[in-house]
Amino acid sequence: MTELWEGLVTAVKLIISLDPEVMEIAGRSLAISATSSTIAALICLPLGAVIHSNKFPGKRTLINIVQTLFSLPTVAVGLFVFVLFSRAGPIGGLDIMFTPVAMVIGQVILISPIMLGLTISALSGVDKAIADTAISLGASGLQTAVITLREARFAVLAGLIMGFGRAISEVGLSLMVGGNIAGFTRTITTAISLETSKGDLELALALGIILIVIALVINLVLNRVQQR
Amino acid sequence: MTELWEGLVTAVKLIISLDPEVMEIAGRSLAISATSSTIAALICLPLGAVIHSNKFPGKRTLINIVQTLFSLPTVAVGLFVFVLFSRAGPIGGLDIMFTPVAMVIGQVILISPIMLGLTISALSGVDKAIADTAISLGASGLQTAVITLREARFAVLAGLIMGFGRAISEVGLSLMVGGNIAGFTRTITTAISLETSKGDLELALALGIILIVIALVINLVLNRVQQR
Amino acid sequence: MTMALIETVNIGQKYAGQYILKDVNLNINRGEVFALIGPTGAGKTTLLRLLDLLEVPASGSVYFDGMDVTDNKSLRLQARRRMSFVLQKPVVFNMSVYNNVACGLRWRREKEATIRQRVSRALELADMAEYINRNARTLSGGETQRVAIARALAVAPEVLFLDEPTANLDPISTSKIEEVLAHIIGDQKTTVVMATHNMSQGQRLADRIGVIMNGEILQTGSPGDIFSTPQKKEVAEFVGVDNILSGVIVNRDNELVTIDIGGNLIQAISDYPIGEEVHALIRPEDITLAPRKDASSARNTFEGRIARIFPVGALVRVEVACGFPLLAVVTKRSAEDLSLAVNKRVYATFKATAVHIIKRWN
Amino acid sequence: MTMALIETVNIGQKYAGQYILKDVNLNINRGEVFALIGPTGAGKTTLLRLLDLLEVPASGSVYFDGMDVTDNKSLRLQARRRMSFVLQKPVVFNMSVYNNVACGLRWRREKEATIRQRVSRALELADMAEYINRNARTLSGGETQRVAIARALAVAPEVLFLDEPTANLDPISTSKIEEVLAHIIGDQKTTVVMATHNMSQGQRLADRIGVIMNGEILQTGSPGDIFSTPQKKEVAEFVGVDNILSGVIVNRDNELVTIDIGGNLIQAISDYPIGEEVHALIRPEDITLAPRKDASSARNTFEGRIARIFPVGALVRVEVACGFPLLAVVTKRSAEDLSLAVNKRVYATFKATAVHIIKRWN
Amino acid sequence: GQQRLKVATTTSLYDTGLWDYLEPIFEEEYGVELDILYAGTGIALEYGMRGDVDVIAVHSKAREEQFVAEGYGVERVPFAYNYFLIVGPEGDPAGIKDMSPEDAFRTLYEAASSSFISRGDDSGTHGKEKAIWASAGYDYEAVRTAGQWYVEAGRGMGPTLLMASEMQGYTLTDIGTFLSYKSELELVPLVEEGAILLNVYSVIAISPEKHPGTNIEMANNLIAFLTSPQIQELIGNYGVEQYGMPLFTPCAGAEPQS
Ligand SMILES: Nc1ncnc2c1ncn2[C@@H]1O[C@H](COP(=O)(O)OP(=O)(O)OP(=O)(O)O)[C@@H](O)[C@H]1O
Ligand SMILES: Nc1ncnc2c1ncn2[C@@H]1O[C@H](COP(=O)(O)OP(=O)(O)OP(=O)(O)O)[C@@H](O)[C@H]1O
Ligand SMILES: [Mg+2]
Ligand SMILES: [Mg+2]
Repeated sequence: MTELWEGLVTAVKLIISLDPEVMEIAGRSLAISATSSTIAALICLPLGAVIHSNKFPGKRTLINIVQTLFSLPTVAVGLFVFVLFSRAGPIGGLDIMFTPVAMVIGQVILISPIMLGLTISALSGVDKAIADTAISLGASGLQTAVITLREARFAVLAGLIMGFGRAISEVGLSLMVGGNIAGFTRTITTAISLETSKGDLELALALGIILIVIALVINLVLNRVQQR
Repeated sequence: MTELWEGLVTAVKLIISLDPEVMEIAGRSLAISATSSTIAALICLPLGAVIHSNKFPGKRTLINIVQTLFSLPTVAVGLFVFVLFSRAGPIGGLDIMFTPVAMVIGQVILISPIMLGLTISALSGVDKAIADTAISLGASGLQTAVITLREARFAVLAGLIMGFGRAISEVGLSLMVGGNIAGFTRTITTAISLETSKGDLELALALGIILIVIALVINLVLNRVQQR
Repeated sequence: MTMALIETVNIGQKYAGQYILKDVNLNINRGEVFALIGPTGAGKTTLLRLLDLLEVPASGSVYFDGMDVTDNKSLRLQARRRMSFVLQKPVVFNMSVYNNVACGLRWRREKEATIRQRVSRALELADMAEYINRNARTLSGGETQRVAIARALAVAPEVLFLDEPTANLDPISTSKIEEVLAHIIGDQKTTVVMATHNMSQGQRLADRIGVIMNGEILQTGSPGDIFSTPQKKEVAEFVGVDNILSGVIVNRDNELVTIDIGGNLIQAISDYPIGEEVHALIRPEDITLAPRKDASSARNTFEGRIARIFPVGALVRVEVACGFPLLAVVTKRSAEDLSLAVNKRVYATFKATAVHIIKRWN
Repeated sequence: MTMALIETVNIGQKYAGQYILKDVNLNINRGEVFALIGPTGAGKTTLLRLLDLLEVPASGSVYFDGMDVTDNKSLRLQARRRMSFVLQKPVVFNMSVYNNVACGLRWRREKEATIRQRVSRALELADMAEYINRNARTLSGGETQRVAIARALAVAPEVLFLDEPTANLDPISTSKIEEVLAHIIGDQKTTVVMATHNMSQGQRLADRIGVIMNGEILQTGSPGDIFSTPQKKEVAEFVGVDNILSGVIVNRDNELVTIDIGGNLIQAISDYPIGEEVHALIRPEDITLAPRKDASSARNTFEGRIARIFPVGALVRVEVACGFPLLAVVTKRSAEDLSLAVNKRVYATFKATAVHIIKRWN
Repeated sequence: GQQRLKVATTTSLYDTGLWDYLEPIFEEEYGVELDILYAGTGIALEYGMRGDVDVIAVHSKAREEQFVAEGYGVERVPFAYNYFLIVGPEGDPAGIKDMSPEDAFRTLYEAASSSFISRGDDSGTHGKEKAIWASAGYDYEAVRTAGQWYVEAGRGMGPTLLMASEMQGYTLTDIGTFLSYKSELELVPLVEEGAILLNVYSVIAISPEKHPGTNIEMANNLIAFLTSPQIQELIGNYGVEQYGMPLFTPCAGAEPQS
């Protein structure tokens, strides 16, 4: 229990002192997961709207598959990306292994099913009359999608936050394809994992708390934006 | 790339041969995450309905906090549970460290915010007139909650699947409080992490594929139930 | 003390800091049919939601069957189980028509057999029996409204609230539903509170009517009272008294008064003294048009020219300019018989008793 | 070839494998006001959705302004940008009233200044200007309907579709909206297609009416035609011809025929030959009641007793039993003058020209 | 951009902090960005075989030799060593204190009452454990399935130590990790002597013949750096400040014999 308390104290100290190393990895964590979340959102919001608003054979199956991928283990995604981009792999020439780029690619693969699935389920709650009304007022397919997403904005945002949360909190993937290189690919979660294996549980807990603080800030910002 | 193919072949072989060791850890993975998902669902569905249908000061903040916890890193939850239940911890006497019980507790903590947050956002999509109609026809608070959840069943189910997916795919927590003990607390994900650290990528990938197959089956079953 | 089934004491409701319903005191008696009429945005729905205990008033108290149910949760549920409500924009649950109608009964823990029987009966009453197995979401507007009515009837409420119950129905379905309502009102002594903008519906079904405008109840009374003796100009306008003339009482002889309407003198029956500023209200259907001045007992006859003619269903509305504008309604047949046409000279006649006098600025 | 603005060729729609609209061939001409009337579930909404290109027909083709828009996505969008639709159950977007009304214009990429001006104008027309900054979700039923109408008007459509546009409105708002519609119809030559169960609304506004029942258009024609010469019994019933008598033509003298209605003889004008089985349709407002048989020119006079009397607005419906049941409508005033009462003996009179004859089983 | 050199290292070596200590010195000297990858022995070797890194630094002699023999590595260069320890609860219920490693294992096996926590992850440490069982005359498969007392953790060194402390069991550990974890643990060293406990760390450059893309030049620089006298001295003193004793004995390219 003392560890919890000390963890909290350490976290506060690190935050207040703006510890440069902590700030650096926190910034990197945020940058990487914000990038992957943005890319995934740009793919999934329109795709989700298209899937939602069209009837086609196999739609139900597609949604099932997407939802199944909610269970993608990070390390499996890490393996997949590794096997793909490693020097010996099919697209190894790009030389992006153990760089933030590989981490972003992995995170996009990891969270896209989440954002896509939750976007579709958020849209499923919108009265069909909303889309009808938009169409009847001359909205194009895209415009209809935008207004429908807007009506479901609370649930859509929850889906985006979930995707971001999954990205910033994952570790298996980052370790596997990022390698936890100090000053280059080390993020808060890989640092937590390092500190844990080094036995510095307080510092690990403190980093966990800092991660949650970052998530909270992002959350508040997104909510502010949504409410406008 | 060959690893991917070999991983697939290995997965199929392991599944077809009903490899006893694989079956055992798969069964354990499923049992643990199904238990924690059920517990979390029993907590979060009613709680979500209560939060959704009541107005109270700080509601928005509460939801923000819940959504922030979407970013809980598994290893941080693991540390938290570890510190709580370890011999030196405040409730160390229970002697549940490195048992499936500790893993279930940790997973419930990890996925409850997810199920709660997504339940609330699923309900946010339901026309307010649904609850009004139910109340005006004499539904009690609980009955109103049930019918409202039922109207949002697609999105509610997506939330439950997300929670389950998070539970069955997480690894940091299971390693930390379960300990990856062969024959006792080893699950598919901890086995994947072990095989990866051993460098047996094919087997790790094969286990990943098996995990996804399990998730798919669960998914189809839940969808079948929902459609009834 | 005779007890009203529902009684409100000074209830009000506000949204966004603004009172949209103010100090409503209303008694609904057991077994009566009470209709709320009023224009769009008057507060009808808001008031029904308070009476049905869907919302808690911002101020004041609601009594049901003698109990204060303003904010006691369990009392409110108990009371609500004795009522049901057909919302203005009826929604159905995403399930079969049968299950929709069965919901209220299930929530009251009725036996399956009872439920089956009552659901069938309610669907028959609403003429929706053949739709029993359809998913309710696929119904048309009018069908949805009828399912909502069946659903409310199925629980055999003591009080039935209806918010524009026939807004989406054609005349034939409307009269069917009105028959059903008349039937349950007569047979089961159900108390009915309805909001309607269809005044003739109010007239046909209601024992008492309340006219609500801008969040205030301006007048309550029997349909006859409301329609023939509105107490305020706004009410008069709303219930279709198209002739509202402002004048001053200039003479009186017992009850018979003479009113000066911008130079034209009208005779009417009233208690108001000489000098009182009043409105003279005349329903257009109380005005007779004739080509010649005839020697009838009617006190008021004015000569004028027809300014406009427009048909409304089986009737024709005729605007006569006779120093002041007068609107008369005659049947199509009479219009043809009299060969009424714009600019034609006619005599408009009405009895002194057909003029209803109210004070101005009240 | 004069081209209809919208033309449908054999369009049909099916849900769950069942045709609920069959082989509809309809031309909507530029600038006309076309009203679809029909009972609940007839298929009015379904047909409007097909015409507005919200749905693709299961069979047949839709032409807009000469182009086949049955299933070409981009042509459909182009065509739809020239239309707008007020849905039967209007929904508003969860944003301010202003933004709701501005949506259609934004989607057409109009300039902000134009948008501001057109939104204000549309809200004024719908009498909703004071609500401009309110969140549209907080509006009452009638207010919501008016916003939906403003939203549809704001885009200045060539074709305006209205599905029960005044279902939730009180009489005063209804006439305001009808005035607005009359105005845009007259001023802007907008083509209007509306579904309504309010027949007098159809009569007031429409150039042409189509009667739809069970997914089929039974008759189209001018309001006068539909109301006075319905061609099928179902249409007659629906448009309020309450007297539908079955009989056989037993005699004819030029155009004047005699019909035997179960022993009672009625005279009417018709081309049908002797022996033809027909329905005789008589509108209740074409029947005069009198205490004495008078020497009018009317061919048909029947003696009977009053079976029932019930008031409807300014009118009274009187059921007379004179060998067969006859329903007459008189004004309240005449009812009083004649002191009509149940069981009283009266003479019911109607002209031969007031009887409309249609063949049975067609 | 800047030249980078990627080194995959085992967690037990990284966790001591030695790499963090040496990295800036090397970067300064050679003007290169040194990327230290944090990985288990198995995956570190895998990275090497696939050419995703330029150098590996591990401690599993047999596998390293195989790695070089298969042509993935240029040469195995030992640069430091220390000893493994058998640690256990202070009370030492099995009574193995100061026994030889083999005898200690035999005692634990016979008693079958106190837990023994094995890494069970094919790491260097796990390899060493297997070697001790073999030397004590047991078939490892038989040990694995001998009973509840033998716990396969399947985890890194630190967590395995935590687990041993929680369960009040015994385990084999490298000294570096043990020292850095000491404050979290209720465990003490019980067996510290025995030739078999020797733990040698070596570096291997990835063969440019297998993977032409690797940075062999800089890899050789790193190896030269690690075996240079000054750095050997730094390694020999590393840990004195923090733990009061050195963690490593430098051995400059030669396999230690004792
Ligand atoms: N998805 C569906 N499955 C089965 N039947 C349907 C479906 N959608 C509509 N219908 C049926 O088609 C018929 C026509 O519906 P429509 O909404 O066009 O009627 P309407 O004339 O507009 O009626 P109302 O006046 O009640 O609005 C109705 O009987 C309706 O139940
Ligand atoms: N949340 C809100 N915020 C502000 N004003 C509101 C809110 N809810 C309702 N109102 C206003 O209160 C007034 C009364 O609404 P109510 O729904 O009771 O009207 P109504 O008489 O039922 O009208 P209608 O005949 O159009 O259904 C309306 O003017 C409406 O705009
Ligand atoms: Mg209302
Ligand atoms: Mg309709």
